[in-house]
Amino acid sequence: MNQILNWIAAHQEMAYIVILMIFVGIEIIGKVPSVLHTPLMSGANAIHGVVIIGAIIVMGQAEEGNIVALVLGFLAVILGTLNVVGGFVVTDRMLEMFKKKK
Amino acid sequence: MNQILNWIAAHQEMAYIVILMIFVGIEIIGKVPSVLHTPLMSGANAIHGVVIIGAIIVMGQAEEGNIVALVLGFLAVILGTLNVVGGFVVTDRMLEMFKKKK
Amino acid sequence: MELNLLVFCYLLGSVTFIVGLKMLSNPVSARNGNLVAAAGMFVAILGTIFLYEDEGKKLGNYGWIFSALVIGTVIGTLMAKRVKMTAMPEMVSLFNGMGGACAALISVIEFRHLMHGYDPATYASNGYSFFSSLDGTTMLIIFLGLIIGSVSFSGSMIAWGKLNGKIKDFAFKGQHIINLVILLLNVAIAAFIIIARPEETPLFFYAIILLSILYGVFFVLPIGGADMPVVISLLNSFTGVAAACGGFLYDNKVMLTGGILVGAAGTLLTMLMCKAMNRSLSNVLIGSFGGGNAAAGGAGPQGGTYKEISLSDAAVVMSYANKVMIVPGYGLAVAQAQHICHELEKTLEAKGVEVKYAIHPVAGRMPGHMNVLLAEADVSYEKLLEMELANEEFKSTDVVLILGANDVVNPAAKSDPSSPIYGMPILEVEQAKHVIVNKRSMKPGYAGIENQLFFQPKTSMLFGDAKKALQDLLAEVRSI
Amino acid sequence: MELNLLVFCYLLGSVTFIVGLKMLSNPVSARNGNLVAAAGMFVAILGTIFLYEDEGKKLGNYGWIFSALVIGTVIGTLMAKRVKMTAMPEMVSLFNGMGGACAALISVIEFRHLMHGYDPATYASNGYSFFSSLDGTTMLIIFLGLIIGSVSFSGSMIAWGKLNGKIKDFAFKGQHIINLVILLLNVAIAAFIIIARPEETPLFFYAIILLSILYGVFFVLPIGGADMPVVISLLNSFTGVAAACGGFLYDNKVMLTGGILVGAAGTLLTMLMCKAMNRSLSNVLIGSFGGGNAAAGGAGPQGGTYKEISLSDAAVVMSYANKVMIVPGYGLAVAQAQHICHELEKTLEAKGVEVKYAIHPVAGRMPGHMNVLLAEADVSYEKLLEMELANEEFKSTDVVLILGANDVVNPAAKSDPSSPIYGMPILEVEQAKHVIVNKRSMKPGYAGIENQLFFQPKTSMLFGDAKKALQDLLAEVRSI
Ligand SMILES: NC(=O)c1ccc[n+]([C@@H]2O[C@H](COP(=O)([O-])OP(=O)(O)OC[C@H]3O[C@@H](n4cnc5c(N)ncnc54)[C@H](OP(=O)(O)O)[C@@H]3O)[C@@H](O)[C@H]2O)c1
Ligand SMILES: NC(=O)c1ccc[n+]([C@@H]2O[C@H](COP(=O)([O-])OP(=O)(O)OC[C@H]3O[C@@H](n4cnc5c(N)ncnc54)[C@H](OP(=O)(O)O)[C@@H]3O)[C@@H](O)[C@H]2O)c1
Repeated sequence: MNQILNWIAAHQEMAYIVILMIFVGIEIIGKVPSVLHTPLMSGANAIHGVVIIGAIIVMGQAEEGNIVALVLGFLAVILGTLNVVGGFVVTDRMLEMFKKKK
Repeated sequence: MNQILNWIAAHQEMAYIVILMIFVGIEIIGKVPSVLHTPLMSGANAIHGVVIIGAIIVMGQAEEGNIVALVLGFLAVILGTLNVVGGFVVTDRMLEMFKKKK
Repeated sequence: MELNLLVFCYLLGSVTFIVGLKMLSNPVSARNGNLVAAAGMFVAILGTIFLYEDEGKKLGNYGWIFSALVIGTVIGTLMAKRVKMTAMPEMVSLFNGMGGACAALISVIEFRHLMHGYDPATYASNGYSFFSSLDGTTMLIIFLGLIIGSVSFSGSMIAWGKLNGKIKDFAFKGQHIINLVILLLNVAIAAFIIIARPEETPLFFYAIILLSILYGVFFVLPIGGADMPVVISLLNSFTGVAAACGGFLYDNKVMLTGGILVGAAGTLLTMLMCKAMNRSLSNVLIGSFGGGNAAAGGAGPQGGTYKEISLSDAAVVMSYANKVMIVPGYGLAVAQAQHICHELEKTLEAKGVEVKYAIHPVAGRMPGHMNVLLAEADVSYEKLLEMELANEEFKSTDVVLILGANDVVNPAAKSDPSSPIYGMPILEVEQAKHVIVNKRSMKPGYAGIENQLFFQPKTSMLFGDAKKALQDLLAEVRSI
Repeated sequence: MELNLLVFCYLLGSVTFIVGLKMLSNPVSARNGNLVAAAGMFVAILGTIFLYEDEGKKLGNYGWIFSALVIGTVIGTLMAKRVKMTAMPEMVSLFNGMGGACAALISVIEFRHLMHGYDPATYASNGYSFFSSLDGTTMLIIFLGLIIGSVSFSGSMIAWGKLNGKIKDFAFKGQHIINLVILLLNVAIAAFIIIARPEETPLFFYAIILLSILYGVFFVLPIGGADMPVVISLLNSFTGVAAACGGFLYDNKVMLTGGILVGAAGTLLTMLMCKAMNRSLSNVLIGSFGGGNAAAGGAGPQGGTYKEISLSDAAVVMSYANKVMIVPGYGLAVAQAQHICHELEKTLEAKGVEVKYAIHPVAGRMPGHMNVLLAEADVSYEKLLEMELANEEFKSTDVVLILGANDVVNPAAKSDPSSPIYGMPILEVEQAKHVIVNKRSMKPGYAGIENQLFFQPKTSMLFGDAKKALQDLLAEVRSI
């Protein structure tokens, strides 16, 4: 209990940011019409591709000789890019279908 | 420009908290029915009474001899309390009117 | 350890504010929402008093603090409990002003604190520089809190006076320019202090207070009294921002988040209020039709011919109707005729007539005005129909009795795109068989425009003050 | 300076994510919302590459980074562009798995980094303690990212395989218990490492990876293939949380906020999806009716007598109708009959029949399935009516042609409170004059329940695979 309080106090701002973000996340979805569920899921999928930034940092910090780190980092960046690029492109394609053709 | 960036970087977490809070504030109001506008305004009014916390801190830190600080702080705490207590009570009274008498 | 607990209290406070406000925006949960926020506030305040410490030092002066808290609580509760229902907005305005003043005072004390008890001699001996070590940001925030808090304070006081009827609308040509000049001057002085830090700093500082108060007064004075709810909501969000400044100053998260929350939500709410009246915020602030009631009044009786109805005829028509709908408006509120209206309703019901009320969301002068008014007179909640429901029931209604309402039943909102209220949803009373309108004259209402409804064959006018007319009508109904 | 700019880039990124997601939840702005979020991501990535520094050191290995980016971009774009419209959910699942794997890999690398290139000898010479200086929180976050990321990865792969048809539903008794055991074991090992820090840490660490992957597989395997969209949405929010763990690890705000945003929004979205199908999340995960399609199928033909219609009769009825409404469902999708359906529509229109489509929000197996399917076959958007609109038009419709839909036209949802789909809004096809139902048999659909509609006098059945039946029908219609 004490430790949890300690932790919250030490990461006060983080705690606020996380909690506020949860509120934002829940509120902005609100009443989305069900035809948009798939594109929304796909768009959110692309957004969590932001994890690629971690991969880039890891990759960029790997030492020259450390082959394992280099290879793993390389893989991580590729996977992250797939997530980001594929996610946004596929979402765009889906939404193209929904637009009114007039 | 440079200074602004500096400032944002130095107060990074604050900036996030403020921006996220603005989103939260805007989103949670959403589509409030107009009969609730007055109680909502009144409730929000009570919430910004949180400024009383500043007044309490100022008051509690004033040195014994510093009469001006003591008096101003005293006044600030009274005003803040009025805001908080009056605000919540008045809101409650208003909302009492709206409840369905069954 | 205790500080950690305080952080947690604050976090809890922030969350309850958000949850409370969220609940407040839904009719079902509103009342509990208010309580949730109040509980969070309580925790945050208690936490501050007992757990706060700065550089290892706890707060002192408990005697002062608690007496101030008690005084504030007693006065605040009494005021809030005693106020008449219809005077609620002015009460909110008053409390809002208190909050603004509190924020401004904090800035003053902090400034004085920075100046170590200003004394020209020590000041000079320090080489005029004893806040050279201070960073501009802190100063900026002190000034922001001061200016916004003061404007909110004086503006709220004026709004309060206006709703009280103690202060009259007052506008002169070029006022907006003067306002702008005051504001710019204020900003200029603040910037000057922050950048140049001249010898006369304290003087300039107090000049800012004065100018800010003045600005608040001039800002609100010209706005029509009926627009005060919108102005109060705006000032409310100002105070929120001022509170947030305090949060920055003390690096206090609950003040920061609470203040910003109110600042953001209040701004949106202000806009929503304007939208409900089919107006824009700038329109309200510049006062293009809010203040012009009296001036436009003369244009009234040009629309055609209208017919009057005698008290006894009105009583007969209503007594033999199957369903009567009452449309209350601002006139009912000023005449304080809600109790006699409830009497009439009961008398008619005793005669077997079904009586209901059609409530327009912006009838009266504050949102929810009619609900509050009729609740005060003990009208049961089920009899109050919201606009959509009422519009459906008008079709099966025999008599609509309009009591001091005007704009909210004006068909121009539907049919005349050039009308300033065009697009506002209205109560479609023309669908009923008969319409009886009670008001004192043919003068227009808040929006200052004519109402074609009064000239339609279905409509008959029953002139007179609402309270007086209802008393007479009630006597006639009873005598049938 | 550059770091400050990076902070700003990240702030911008976070804001665009919020705004983008907000825009995505509104049909009008959805497409731009996606672009807004993509732009923010671009800025954040570029910023990281060129501005990031840690203790004054910039990133290196640009060659590796850019080649990985290029490879990922090319493959990702190609895959996303080539995929068939109806295979979208499996594509999303695949990309989601990539994200999860990326998060897990980061944890692995960070762990290895903490272990300074694990080597038993150095480890022992360090007194088995070279992360004794490490605080538990960092370890905790590394494990969280690892576990959640791995589960998300393997779960998504299984979901992908299921939608592909490559992996079949697979459940055995007590599976939920085994899942629970795996999960608990995982948590226990992680806790053990954090608290006891034993010699064999790396071994245990890799055990966690394995167990997590296993858990993901077992978690998704038993869930009915048709429920995969819900599962993918859930795993999507998992990956969000895993990304947020990365944000904690590097104190990187854009990862943190982006991850949490998706975590929160994704969880809500998952619940909304379930609600649209009138089910609860736990119901989907435990698979109480999702997996039982085949089993419940036998219960079909007990409801009464139904009548069949011949191809030529159906063709005549439709050709001489004024208005025909087509209700597409899952059967149309599996039969890939959308193109031939569009043909039929054009042929009928050429004969002067008005043809429209009635689209139920959960028709098919993913939200928006029918819109996507028909858009692929170039059916014009104006012909697609949403449920509310369609329900109004049925009254004036002569013939409703149901193509492989079942649950979405089941009147039990309105009339039978004991039905598992009770309360779900449905397409009220009975209001039309005739109803022709095309499916292969009397077997039930997704919910595994019987449909009384098929036994009503108005309804006639046209058995056969949707594609085949439509081809034959088209030929008949043309020959009239
Ligand atoms: N609800 C809000 O939040 C809010 C806030 C600000 C503004 N507004 C605006 O206020 C208006 C409200 O519409 P409304 O129909 O309620 O009021 P209204 O349009 O202002 O009309 C009120 C009518 O009551 C009559 N009246 C005044 N005193 C009376 C008395 N003692 N006895 C009998 N009649 C009396 C007046 O006519 P005579 O002078 O001929 O008697 C006047 O025409 C809308 O335009 C709305 O936008 C509303
Ligand atoms: N949209 C979503 O997001 C989503 C996600 C998960 C679950 N769901 C659920 O899926 C259901 C959707 O309803 P629905 O009416 O579209 O589908 P359904 O109720 O699953 O019925 C589909 C019908 O199509 C027939 N069919 C199958 N293959 C066919 C073929 N080749 N040719 C002709 N007919 C064929 C089947 O009958 P035969 O076997 O007799 O041919 C079956 O009765 C709802 O219960 C919904 O809750 C939807």
